[in-house]
Amino acid sequence: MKTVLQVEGLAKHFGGIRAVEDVSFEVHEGEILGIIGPNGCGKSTLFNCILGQLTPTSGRVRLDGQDVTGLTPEEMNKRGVSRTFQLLQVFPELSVRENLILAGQEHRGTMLSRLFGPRDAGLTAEADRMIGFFRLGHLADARAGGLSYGQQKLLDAAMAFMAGPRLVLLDEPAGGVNLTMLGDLKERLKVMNAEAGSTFVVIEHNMDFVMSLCTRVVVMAEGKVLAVGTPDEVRANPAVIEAYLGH
Amino acid sequence: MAEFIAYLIAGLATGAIYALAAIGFTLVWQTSQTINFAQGEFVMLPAILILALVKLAGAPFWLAAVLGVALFIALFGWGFKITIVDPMIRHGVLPLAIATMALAIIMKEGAKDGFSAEAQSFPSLLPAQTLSFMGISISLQHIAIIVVACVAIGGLQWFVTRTRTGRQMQAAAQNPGVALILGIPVARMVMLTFLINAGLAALASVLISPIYLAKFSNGEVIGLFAFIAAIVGGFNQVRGALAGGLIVGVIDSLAAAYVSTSYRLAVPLVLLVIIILVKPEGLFGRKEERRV
Amino acid sequence: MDRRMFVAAAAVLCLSPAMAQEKVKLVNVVELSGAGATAGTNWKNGIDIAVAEINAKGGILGRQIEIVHYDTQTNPGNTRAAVQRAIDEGTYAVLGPVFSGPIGASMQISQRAEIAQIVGGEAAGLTKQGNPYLFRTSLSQSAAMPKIAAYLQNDVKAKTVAVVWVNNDFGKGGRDAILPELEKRGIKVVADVSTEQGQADFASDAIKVKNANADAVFVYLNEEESARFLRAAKQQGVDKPMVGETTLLGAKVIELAGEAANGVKGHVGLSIDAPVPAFQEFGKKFQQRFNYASDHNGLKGYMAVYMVKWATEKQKKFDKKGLADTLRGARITPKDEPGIMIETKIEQNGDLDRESFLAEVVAGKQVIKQTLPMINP
Amino acid sequence: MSDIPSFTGNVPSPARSFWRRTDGVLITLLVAAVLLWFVPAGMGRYGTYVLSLWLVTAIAVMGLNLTLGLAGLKSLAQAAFMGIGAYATALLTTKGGMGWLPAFAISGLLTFAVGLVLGFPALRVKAHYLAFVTLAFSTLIWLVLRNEQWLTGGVFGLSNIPRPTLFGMKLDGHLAFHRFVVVVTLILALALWWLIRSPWGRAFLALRENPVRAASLGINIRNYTLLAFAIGSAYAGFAGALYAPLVEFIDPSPFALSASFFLLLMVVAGGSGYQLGPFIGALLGVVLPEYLRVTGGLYLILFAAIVVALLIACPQGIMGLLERGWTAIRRRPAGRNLPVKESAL
Repeated sequence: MKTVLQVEGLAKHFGGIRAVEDVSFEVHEGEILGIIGPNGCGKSTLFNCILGQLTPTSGRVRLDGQDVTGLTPEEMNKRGVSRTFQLLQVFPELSVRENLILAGQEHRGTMLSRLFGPRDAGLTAEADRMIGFFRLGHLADARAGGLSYGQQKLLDAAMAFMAGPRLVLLDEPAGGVNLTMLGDLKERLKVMNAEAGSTFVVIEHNMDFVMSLCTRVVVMAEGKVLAVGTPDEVRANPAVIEAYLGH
Repeated sequence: MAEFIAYLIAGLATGAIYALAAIGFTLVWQTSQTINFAQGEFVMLPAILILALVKLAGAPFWLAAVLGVALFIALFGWGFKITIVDPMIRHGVLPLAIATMALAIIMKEGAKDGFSAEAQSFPSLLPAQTLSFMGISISLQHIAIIVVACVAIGGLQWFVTRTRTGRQMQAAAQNPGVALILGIPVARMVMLTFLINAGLAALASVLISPIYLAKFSNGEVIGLFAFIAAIVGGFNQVRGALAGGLIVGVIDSLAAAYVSTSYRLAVPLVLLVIIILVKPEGLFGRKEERRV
Repeated sequence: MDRRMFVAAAAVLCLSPAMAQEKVKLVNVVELSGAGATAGTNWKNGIDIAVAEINAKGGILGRQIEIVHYDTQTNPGNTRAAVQRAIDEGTYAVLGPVFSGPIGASMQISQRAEIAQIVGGEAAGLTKQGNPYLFRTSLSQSAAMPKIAAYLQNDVKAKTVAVVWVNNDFGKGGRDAILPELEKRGIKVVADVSTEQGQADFASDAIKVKNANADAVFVYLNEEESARFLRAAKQQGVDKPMVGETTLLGAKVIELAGEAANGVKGHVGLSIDAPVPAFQEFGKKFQQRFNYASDHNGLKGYMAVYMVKWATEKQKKFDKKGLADTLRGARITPKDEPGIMIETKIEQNGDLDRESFLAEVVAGKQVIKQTLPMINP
Repeated sequence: MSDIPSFTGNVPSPARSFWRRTDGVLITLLVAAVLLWFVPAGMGRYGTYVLSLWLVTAIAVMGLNLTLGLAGLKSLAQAAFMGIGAYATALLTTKGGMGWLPAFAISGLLTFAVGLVLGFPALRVKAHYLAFVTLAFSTLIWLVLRNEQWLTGGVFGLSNIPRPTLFGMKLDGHLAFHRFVVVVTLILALALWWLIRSPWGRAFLALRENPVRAASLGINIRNYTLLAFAIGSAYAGFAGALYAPLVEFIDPSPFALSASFFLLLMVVAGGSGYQLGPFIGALLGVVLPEYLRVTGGLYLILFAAIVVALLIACPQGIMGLLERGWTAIRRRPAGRNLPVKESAL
């Protein structure tokens, strides 16, 4: 199995606080990897270090074997890695379609063609396909800010897929989403995984969501990796039960 | 050497005034994210108010001084907070900053049209005497300004760090959310910083007007320098603003002496740009952790 | 749509001429805000006094004066707009502005319209551009500076001089005019100190002047800055003679600088303290009406109106072009027109020639020491 | 789960084309240009001059509206850039003997380049510090304009700046020059209109709304920040290149720091981020004072009070107010292409 992303001994310290300490794991092509752990265990910091929002204190990040440590978020994105954030990060004043076009436009053409070329950078069809896929069709021209929380969450996820990424990092996609919506989201992620062959890394609190979606799970606690394995293996791991599931 | 000391003392005296203005500036910035572009006008107006009370209402000077300062603190401490800052703060920092620019115009033009376009002499509590030793002439007024300003700032520092109310004020400035949970009356504390700001401005006004003369346009330069002082010293520290004020005052004085009088203003500005690029938290400021 | 309607409406309203049949319209375009506000306000107040007087005595050729003041914000673009507006509204003559920059920006417009523009500017360059419609109300700097240089040489007997000037068109113009005059007389400039308009803190400038150790200090600042400088100089123990122009010796400076003004000497053109009864009387009227002492700009504004009155009565009609023609090369005496206050000769290029005075401040009073004759009587 | 559509499969339903949508801004610009071409015919020199001054100011405000209103970069140097453009044009057309058109182009390029250089601090420092850097820059430029008399004429300024002659037409008269200003303004406004509706405009907006998210979508923060700043500055340069021949005289005073503040007030008063906002803002800042000139010095207080009241009542400025009214009438959702962010400096 091909390794897409490789994290080696990653650490991030804020002053005296060790948010992430010596974290290593691999992401294989085509899998859905879950990262779970209690609040404040350093999951989001880990994401931010991988994606260049933060510079890691030590350790390496490799993409397809290439060292990408310390690249900026936009460089990571250009290399086919996209993400969502824990909190909603859509552009509320743009319409749903414009949000999606924005998410894809920098992957098309050049700076000049983006100025003098068509306004939608040729992405309207692609955006509408995404809108249809996430069943936001009736809302295509609505302001993103006016959507319900769950709908915005869907849009947020859709934006991560606009550029046709090979690796998508989702930070708590299920947070605050109601059950119906959650089922929807899960099924769509599975379809994308199966049909487009995208690889996912998902940070989540919602155990059921992770266990039913992911093929492999990394368990973190206090900034360190506690266990790695399939959902069943992790569920059976005594250290995990002690640290996390036990609560 | 004697020459250098003379420049130094003159610079420290003006710097002390900039420090008074800069401290109020940083206080209101910390508690309510108000970038007050009218800060210079805040220093200009109290002296005008006092003179207006003397001339128009015929009050004796001491009474006018007390009333004028009280009136100023009421109008531009309390009034400024509730009529301009409170309704606008929810719209963000920029509209508020722009509103203070507009306020500066209103204060300046109001002082001119309502009182006088002319400079007015302002009585000094000290004689314009010169102390002379070792070939250095030192103005008594300059020394007085330095002493009074330093005492006032020291008192403020003591108040902020040593008293209960002061510490509550600091807490309210640093993390209003947590402060509120701890039962600190945040709104009252924020108001207190506005009152202190107005009080310091009034003090600066009374100190400097005997030398500068009271005039509607005096705020422009003081405002600009208070601004530079606050950034150079550090936006989030009282002692930073004090140091910033003194440094900027001295540098300005030395620039006039040793650089070029026509490019004098450029020196503090270049310093400002260098500080922003190299040490944006200011010489004495705390570094704020970058948030994602 | 709203926007265009508003513009159109605004434009129409602005342009509807004030068709007061009986009145003659005079527009004063002057610095009422911005850097020139103090000078401009004095100028405006002087005009108001003159207009009130003339109107009270039956106006010009029986017509009352309608005076309108437009603020320029000391901004050339706005000045130009205001002068254009004044002309479009049919002003009889343009009064003001006072600062040379705004004058430079607006003088072509009155020239194009062939309307006299009577200004308060003193910068030497203004009248060198061959504009026949521009008239001064005071001596130009190129006329005043030789007198001061001579005074420094003969009376003060200075070999070295420190020059302190304000870096605006007024101060820079004065400095540029006096430097060659000093050089011509063998006086060395040992310190050349530029200060800002509206500067409040003169301590370092005073220290600089003190350290230059010149025989005399030539101070060329506006009134308030002069007072601040004198105070700072006293604090720093500068004990050399201070020599200057009208803006150093005026009542305003004496009032603001207090004791520090004593001993200051120099050349005075227009001053409410000059030994001319009309000047002093104007000073009293001004004080009474506005509750503060006028500077030379108040006198200039006052005279500007009387220049219009004199020339109109001379040509016996309200002819705009004729007004300028009448003023050019004229000689106005207080006997013909008391409001002109002192005999004034208007040169072909719009410069003025008058008597002026050497004065000194003694015990808080300006004392005239000597009367200097006209340059080309 | 049969109702879940396939991801790779085709989903028909092509959306309405962007091009087909009627565009209120474009129509307003074109109609206004035609009106402004004819309106001054009976207005006399003064009215025409004020209209021209309004448009020239609006160009500078448009630029600031791009940097501030759209991209969210706080600049306090717009008047200084206008000064650079005005002096460049004045010097090139008088001492340099150059035609207006190349001087105009050079002014734009020069301010664009200076804007690029000055934009670099914007990348290094936190948002509001850019305002302080530009504040310092603005004052430094003013000092240079004032002190370097050999080049700029110093406090005495530069006079007798010629009005342009283009394609054999002398644009000397007030009406001819006004129409020329109308045409240039229209061209510049249309260029900006195009820019704002292009992917660049979307990227600028993303930059303002949420730079972190924008970066994670592959938007090159550095390039777009510098471009927003440089293009905004170039518009100030263009405005300056028109201002010099309009007034035929320049000195440093209209390009001082307070003038930059004033331009900022106009952006906000008109409606920060709205494409037509700059015209409204400049109307308030240029035409209203002319209208209130009779009030002596009081109109400045009036203007400032209006701005404060407006900011308290509706921080989106006049355009925001109009939009609110329009929404109330039409009862349809607001929020067009250029909305306002209510965020921190």
